[in-house]
Order: sequence, then C-alpha cells, then structure tokens
Amino acid sequence: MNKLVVRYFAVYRESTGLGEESVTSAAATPEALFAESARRYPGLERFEAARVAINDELASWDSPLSDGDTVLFFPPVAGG
Amino acid sequence: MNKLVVRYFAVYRESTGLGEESVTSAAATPEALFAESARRYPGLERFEAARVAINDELASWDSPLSDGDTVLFFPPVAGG
Amino acid sequence: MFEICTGSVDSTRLARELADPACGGYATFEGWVRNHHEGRSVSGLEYEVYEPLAVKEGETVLAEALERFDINRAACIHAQGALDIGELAVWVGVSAPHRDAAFDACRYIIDQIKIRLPIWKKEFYVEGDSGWVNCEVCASKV
Amino acid sequence: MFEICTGSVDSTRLARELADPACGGYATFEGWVRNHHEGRSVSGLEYEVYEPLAVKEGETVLAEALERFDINRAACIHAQGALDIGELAVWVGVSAPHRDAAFDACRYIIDQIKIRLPIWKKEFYVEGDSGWVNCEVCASKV
Repeated sequence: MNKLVVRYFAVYRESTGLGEESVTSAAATPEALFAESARRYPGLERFEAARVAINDELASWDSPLSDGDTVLFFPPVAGG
Repeated sequence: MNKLVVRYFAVYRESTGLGEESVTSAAATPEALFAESARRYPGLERFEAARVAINDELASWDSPLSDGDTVLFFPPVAGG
Repeated sequence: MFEICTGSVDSTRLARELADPACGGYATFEGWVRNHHEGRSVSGLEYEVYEPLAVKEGETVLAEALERFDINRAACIHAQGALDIGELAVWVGVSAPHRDAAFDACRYIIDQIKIRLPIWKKEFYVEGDSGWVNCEVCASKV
Repeated sequence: MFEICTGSVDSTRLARELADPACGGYATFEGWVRNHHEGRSVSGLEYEVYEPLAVKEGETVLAEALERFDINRAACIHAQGALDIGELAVWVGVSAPHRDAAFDACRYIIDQIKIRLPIWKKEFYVEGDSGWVNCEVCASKV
C-alpha cells in the first residue's frame, strides 16, 4: 500500500468536489488509481484525452506508483 | 504626335536624372515610349518585372496612348 | 520566455524583448475571448492553469520552435482566471530574419500551446450556465 | 484600412480598429528594417512610394483578403521615407473568428503587398554605398 496525494483539475475537481485528497492505495498505476477514484466519485469520467502527471512530470497511465507520490489527473485541456 | 507627361520612379528616376518630363512622341504604346526614353537615357533598363501605369491606372505595355496621358514607369517593386 | 499571468494578457514587456536588429520579420498571434462558441452566446471565460507544468511545457514548446524554425526569438503569455469578452487570453510573438519562419513558428507555438499545456477553459453562457470546453464535445471516453 | 505613413509605422490606432467581440483570433505581421541582406551589412533603408496607386492597390489587397478568407477585419500600414535598423516598415493585422483564417489572410496580405504595390526599397550599406532591392538581383531584362 502506498500513501499518495491525488489532485483533480477543472471538471475533475468539480466531479469529485475536491481539488486534492490523501489516499492509501494498492493501485500500482495511475490507471488503477483513477479507477479507484471513479468508484468513489461516479461523475469522474476517464476521457481518452485525459492526462496524468506524477510529481509534476507528465507520465503514462501505466507508470509505476511509489509511496509518497503526488498524482495529478488532468481532464482534456483547452488552452488558448 | 501625343503630348505626354512621363514619370520615372526609384532606379528609373536615378537612371534618367529626373522624376518627370514632358515629351511629344509618336509612340503608340508604353513599350515604344520606354524604348524612346531608353535611347535618350542609356542607363534605363527594361526589366522584365517593370510595370507601367497610365493616368494612375496600372496598364499593359501595349495599351494605347492618348494625347495628354501621364505615363508612369515603375521598376521592379520591393515593398515590405 | 513563457509566462502565465492573472487576467487579461499585457504583452508589452515581452514583445519588447523580441526586438532584434538581425530580424526582418515579426509575427504575432493573439487569442481573444470571443462572444460565441459552437452556436452559443458566451458572456465570459475562466481559465484554470496548473502553473508548474504549464510553464515547463510552455518553455518546451518555445524551445522546440527555436530548434525547428529559423527564428531568433519567441515568447508566449497565457492568462489564468476570469476574462471578459474581447480580453486577451493568449499572446505569441516570434522574430526571425525572414517572414516564412516567423509565421510558421508562431503557428506551431499556438497550436501546441492549445493542445499540450495543462490549461482548462470554462465558458459562461449568456443563459447563465457554463461548461468546460472539450469535455463533452471533443473528448471521448476510453 | 490601408495607409502610407512617413517614417516608422505606428500601428496603435489601426490595431484598435480591428477589435471585434465576434473574433477569437488576431494575427499580425511586422516587417522590421534588418541589419543585413544577402550577405551585406545594412545601415538603413529608404522607401519610395507612389502613394496614389499604392493606396489603391493596398485597399484592393485587403478587399481580396476579406473576400477569400473567413475574417472580419484587416488593416495594413506601410512606411515611406528613411528608416533606421529595427524600425517598423510595414504592419499587417487581421482579426477573425478562428485562427486558421487569421494566419492565412495575414500571410496573403503581406505577400501581395510586397509584390504588387508601387513601393521601392533602397538599402544603404555600412560601406557607404547603396542599392535598389530587386533591380539587379531578382529582375531580368526583357
């Protein structure tokens, strides 16, 4: 089990009702971690264009998670 | 014979040493009129990209000339 | 030279830094808050920006442009927070010896900024509701 | 909205007239006096403009851009007379609902301005001599 900080942005922040939470999770990847969050927050949708970052570095959905990581879930972006 | 005003721009002004002259000419077209000028001013070159205007309208080199016309000889342009 | 600012962008300072006596071409792009989007009347926008990664990725985009195109300088500012109609949301400027590269690089930068930076746009409609751009429309679920 | 000005271009007033709440994209191009051209060091430029036809043809180019591209407003100012290195010789601005058309129209306008308007550029080189751009280099005799 890893202790993780999970942060939600934009529509994900609104879907979860929070910007950040601390979780203890057995999820080995961001993909699995997101699925856990989506069970807690039914409005959270795994858009294809969603991205994930670990400790302020863009990561892939199957990157390994380590104890103490901060995981950022980004819904599809729309800059400009 | 037509009485014409002929104006020279940029390098043509420098080649002829004048910006404008009044001529009486039998030239039927700007092409013929330019050839007459080039005989008087040997430095005047008929660049392929040169253009001509008659009375402030762009014209072709074989447009007809009329008495009283002002003929403008434009060397190749370089705006911007 | 990538910056995030709060509220409408002021490009004056960064634009000045693009001046270069070796450059003959300078292209800019500005994104303005438009009063309509996909058939709906928009009353304003709010940009949410995750600044640490937006700045990092924005600098990467500018570095790529400097690498790919024959340009001398490039800069970009993106707004965060609430913006009214007509306000400046993003500004890109590029100076180059010749205009081809200035145009191409400016276009590259704004295109990449729009798709790669962690920035989200919420539109407020004149009817009073709001929506996150791209969420329902452009994005499909996995 | 095509103008000829004497000395370095000031685009402030015309740029303001391009603001449009229905537009989300605004592209500009500026031509600066560059300190080099085809391997030679340039100390300054002088533009000769035949204003009556330059204005007429400039307005035609802007009208063509408004016709061909999905843009709302377009403007251009070109300098005449002497300019120093770094000074602004030509400015083009285009506002449009979307950025594609803003970029394309801006590019179209500057390209056409450079080849169609009766404007001539004399370069002054640091060695003290000068030359008309395009005369010996780009133009062949009939």
